[in-house]
Amino acid sequence: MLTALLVMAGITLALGLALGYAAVHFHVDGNPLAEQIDAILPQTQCAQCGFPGCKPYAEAVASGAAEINLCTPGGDDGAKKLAELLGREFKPRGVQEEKLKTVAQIDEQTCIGCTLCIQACPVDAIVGSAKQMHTVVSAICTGCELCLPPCPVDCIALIEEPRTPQNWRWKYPRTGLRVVS
Amino acid sequence: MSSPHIRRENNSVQRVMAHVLVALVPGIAAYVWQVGAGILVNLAIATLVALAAEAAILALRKRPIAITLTDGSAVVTAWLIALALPSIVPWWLTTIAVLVGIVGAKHLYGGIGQNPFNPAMAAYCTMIVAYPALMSQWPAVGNTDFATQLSLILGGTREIDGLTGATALDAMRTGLRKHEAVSAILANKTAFGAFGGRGWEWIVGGYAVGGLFLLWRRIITWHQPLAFIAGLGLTAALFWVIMPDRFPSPLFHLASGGAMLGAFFIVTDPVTSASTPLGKIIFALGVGIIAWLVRTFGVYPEGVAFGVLLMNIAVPLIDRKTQPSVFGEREEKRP
Amino acid sequence: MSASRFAHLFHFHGGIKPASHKTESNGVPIRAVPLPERLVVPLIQSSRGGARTIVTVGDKVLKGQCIGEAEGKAGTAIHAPTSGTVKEIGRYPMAHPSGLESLAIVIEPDGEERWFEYERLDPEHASREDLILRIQASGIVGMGGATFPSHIKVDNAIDTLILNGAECEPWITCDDRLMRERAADVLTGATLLGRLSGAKRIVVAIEDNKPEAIAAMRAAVRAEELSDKDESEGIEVVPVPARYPQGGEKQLIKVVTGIEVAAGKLATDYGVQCFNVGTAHAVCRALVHGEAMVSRIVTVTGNVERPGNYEVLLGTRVADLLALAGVKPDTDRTLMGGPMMGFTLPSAEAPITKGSNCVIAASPTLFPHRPPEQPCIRCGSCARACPVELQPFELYWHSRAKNFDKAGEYHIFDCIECGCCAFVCPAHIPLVDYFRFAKSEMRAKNEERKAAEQARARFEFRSFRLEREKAEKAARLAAKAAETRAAMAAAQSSEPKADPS
Amino acid sequence: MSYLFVVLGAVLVNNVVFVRILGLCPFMGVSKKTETAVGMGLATTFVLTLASGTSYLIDHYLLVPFGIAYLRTLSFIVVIAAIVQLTELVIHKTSPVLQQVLGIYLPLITTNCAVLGIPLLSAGLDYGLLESLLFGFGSAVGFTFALILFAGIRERLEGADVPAPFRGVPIAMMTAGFMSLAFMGFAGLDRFH
Repeated sequence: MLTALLVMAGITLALGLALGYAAVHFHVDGNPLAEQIDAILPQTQCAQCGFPGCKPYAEAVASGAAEINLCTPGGDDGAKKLAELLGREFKPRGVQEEKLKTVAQIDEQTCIGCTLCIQACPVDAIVGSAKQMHTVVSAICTGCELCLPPCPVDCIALIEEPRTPQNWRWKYPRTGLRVVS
Repeated sequence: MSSPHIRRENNSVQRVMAHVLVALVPGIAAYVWQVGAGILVNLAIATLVALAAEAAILALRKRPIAITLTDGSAVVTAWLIALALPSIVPWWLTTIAVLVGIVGAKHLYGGIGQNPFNPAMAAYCTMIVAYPALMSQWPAVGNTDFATQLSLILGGTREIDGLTGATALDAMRTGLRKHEAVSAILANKTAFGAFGGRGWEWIVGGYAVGGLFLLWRRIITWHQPLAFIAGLGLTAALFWVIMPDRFPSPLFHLASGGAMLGAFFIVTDPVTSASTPLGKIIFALGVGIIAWLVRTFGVYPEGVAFGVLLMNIAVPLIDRKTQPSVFGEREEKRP
Repeated sequence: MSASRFAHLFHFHGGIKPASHKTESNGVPIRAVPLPERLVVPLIQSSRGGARTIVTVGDKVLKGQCIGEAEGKAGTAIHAPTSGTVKEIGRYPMAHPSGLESLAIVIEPDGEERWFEYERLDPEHASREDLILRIQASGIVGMGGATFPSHIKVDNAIDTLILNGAECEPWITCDDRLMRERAADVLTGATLLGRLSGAKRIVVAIEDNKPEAIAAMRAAVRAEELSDKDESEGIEVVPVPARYPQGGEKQLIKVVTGIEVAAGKLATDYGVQCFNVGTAHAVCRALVHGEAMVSRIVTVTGNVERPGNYEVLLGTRVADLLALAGVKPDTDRTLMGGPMMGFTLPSAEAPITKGSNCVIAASPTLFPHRPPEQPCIRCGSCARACPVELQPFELYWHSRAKNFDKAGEYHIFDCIECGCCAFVCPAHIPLVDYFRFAKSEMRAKNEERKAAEQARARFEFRSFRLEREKAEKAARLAAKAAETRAAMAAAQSSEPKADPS
Repeated sequence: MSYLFVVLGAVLVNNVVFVRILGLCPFMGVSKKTETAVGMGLATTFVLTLASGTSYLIDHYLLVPFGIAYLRTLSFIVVIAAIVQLTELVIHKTSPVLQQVLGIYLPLITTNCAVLGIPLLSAGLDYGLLESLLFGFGSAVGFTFALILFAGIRERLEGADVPAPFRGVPIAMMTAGFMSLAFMGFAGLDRFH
């Protein structure tokens, strides 16, 4: 009995010392996870998740401070990818229609040139200067809607991108069989 | 609706399956002639159970019943199961086997085209593991009349020593385990004919004829049958040449058990076999080699089914690793 | 003529042999179409860029007058198909499977058909640059259906020019008739294209099911030889076996030269280039006769009383064309292009454009509706038929499950959508539909990814800028504060000590 | 020759997953993608070989001489867990490449049942050091083999129209069952001499 105790104590002590030494000696910093999460996020910088942009949200998810299903533009698809990356359970975001891509458009008749929207835009997609009318560079606009609330005259509207043969998509074939996945 | 707006005429899954059924007829005819009409009863039971099970599942899953039921794939599976089992197994064994095949191996995976394992072989393996005794009682050729076979199928008592006979493979392996020489075994036993099992040679020949018909009609390609025969035959030949008294000849291997049924009807199943040309060859070669290994060293009497299931496991990997190069890729690879 | 250098043709994998149905429409000479009431000319008629309208409503225009200027280097010009008045510039349905509308110029003909006179170029002496510019200004694009701008294509140095007269799609016969009736013009166009791209030899490839066209082109080559032009030396007419998709660019190049053009590469990288016979004909009309592209030959066939080929002004409505050919009552849809790669026209109001080679009135008897799709049994027929040597059943499996990464691994973007796989599929799966779906989703995802990258970079830069501005501001404030403090300190120290005690 | 049979027997005939039914948690958990299956397989091979060797040494030089072989399970758990942790720390610091390949899997298998079971089995089989190592290595190769093949099937099943109640783990279990059935075909192959 005593031998057993001594042997086991010896083993555990030796291993404990080795582990303790290694933990101090081989310590590594840095968290590449946030970068991987950021790569999955859609980068609309819309802040609808409650964090001031995609990168901060990614960091919050990486540290475990945020749920993975808060990203609205990323939708269920994005949440699924995050779940896969993090090995967490996927939680659906609830019913939502797949939205067409929208861009902001400023009604140039109404705009008073207050520059409030310019300051709100997370991707600098609105150009103009004080007292001059502003305009949205639609190729850069992410449709995040952050410019809507600050506008004092409600001159900004989100419009759907027009369908052209270039961005028109073929439908999923409709057949008698059930859609999988 | 988009292009193409025209299709090859007279081309359907039904047609493919019908060809397979027709190709099985010579083998079945020889079976009836040599062994007895009991097989027909088993075929009928298997067919009915298969159709009923398939219809029930489709109804449960609210899928179109008519189009899937009439594609003939369930009937093909049912016939292959009936032909793989001894023709005097009781009706309930056939029923369970078909249910395992149709429900377990096929429909739980989503139905035709989506199952990774060959339903017929999955059913056969399950049965041989679950009911080894019943699965090794084969009707002695020329010794059982239809009435006896029918009573056995319907669950009659199996005090039937005189009625069942060892198959050629069984007789061979029993002899070999007693360290008898191959030539001595062949000379002594009544189970053997000219080169395979007595009487069974005709059935095996019937399967081969059906297989050639499928090849001619381009329902199957040469890759799998040839590779399977090569895998089984060459491995057998190698050992037979070295020690002809301890290992039976390749001809014996090819002409006995489920070799021919396997070569033309099982390893050629498009769904569960590899699909690239090279993949098909690797797949069938593997089945042939494993079949020989199991027959020679294993504890189960027949290895084709296990070979098929084992290679089924590897199919996704084989397919992935044997992708043929696409148009223009060859030029790229050239320095 | 010297012995053929093409005794040995090469072979491409797969392919199919559908019933050709050429005789319905290839027996009658090309017919003219009476002037329609109005012509709707879309501004975008090329695969690589559009045109900018340079007319306004009410303008009088002449036949062949430029009404849409080429936009950018890749754009191609648009011309008035006949003389008349510009009635409207508006959105009209286009000949596209989406049924979307696009900007088009509507012209009301005056019936005079007066040509606009361009300054003539002498193709023998004009400079190469001028000729290429004239091709662009004449609005010439590939007429086999792809509508790639010809002025870009011809501006490449090549060794072999293949004149594509294969016309492998069933039912279509416009190239067949064109070669039979206007072989000399086609040949002149081809030699011009050959000269512009520096080709040493020109191969006229025609499927062997068109013996009359082969004979006509051979006669034209002989005539050229008799006229003793040195260019005729490298021209040869080569019959190729009739097998769909023989006329696909990559397939034809393989068959004629043995070269496989790899994915992501261009034929010119291998010193080869394909031009459609219709394109060659248009080049001849433009450079030799000074006529911009205002019309094309269109096969009208299928379920009609008078199938055949028509010389159609661009902008003629498909409905007008069908009425002319006499549509039979049981027609239930209209196909544009051939039955293998064409699409169902969402509206017969759509106009004929430069790429419209064929209009087919389809009835359920001639073109039966597809039976319901059955599950794939992985039989591999599709892989055996695929001319690009893909594994369509794998592509289908992954496209159906929207597993796009896997579809990409199996080279879905190499698919040329020829339809061979769907043609042979025993389970009646609309494979090409699945591939088109997967491709357009993948393209959209790619665009999204690019946009996200851009947004990320801009957001990060903005954050950086804001930080910097904040820091600068703080620094400025600190500097200012320090300054004031220093000034105050200085003021204090410089102040004479009033009360030294 | 007998060494070869040890390895072959462990890989095919007594496959750790299909025949011994050990290590099912990683087998189910890390088999959704072939790439991760390969990584997991490599990590397991590494750990299992290491574990077999160390436990042999502990068993042979400590437990048996002191007559406390009944503490095998306990001491093996402790030793294996510690050694895996140690390796992980060292790899993390020294080799980014190995960390990329094995790093995330190592903690997962610290004491999975296969890693513990195989050394226990081999201690019961009276193997020598080399045989123990080979047995551990062979079992791990068998595990890797099973995992990769299984991942291949699961990847394909992603596109299958599996009935809703069977989607995911249930059908994976079914598949593992059929694979196990197939491996029964190898029964007896290691007994032939």
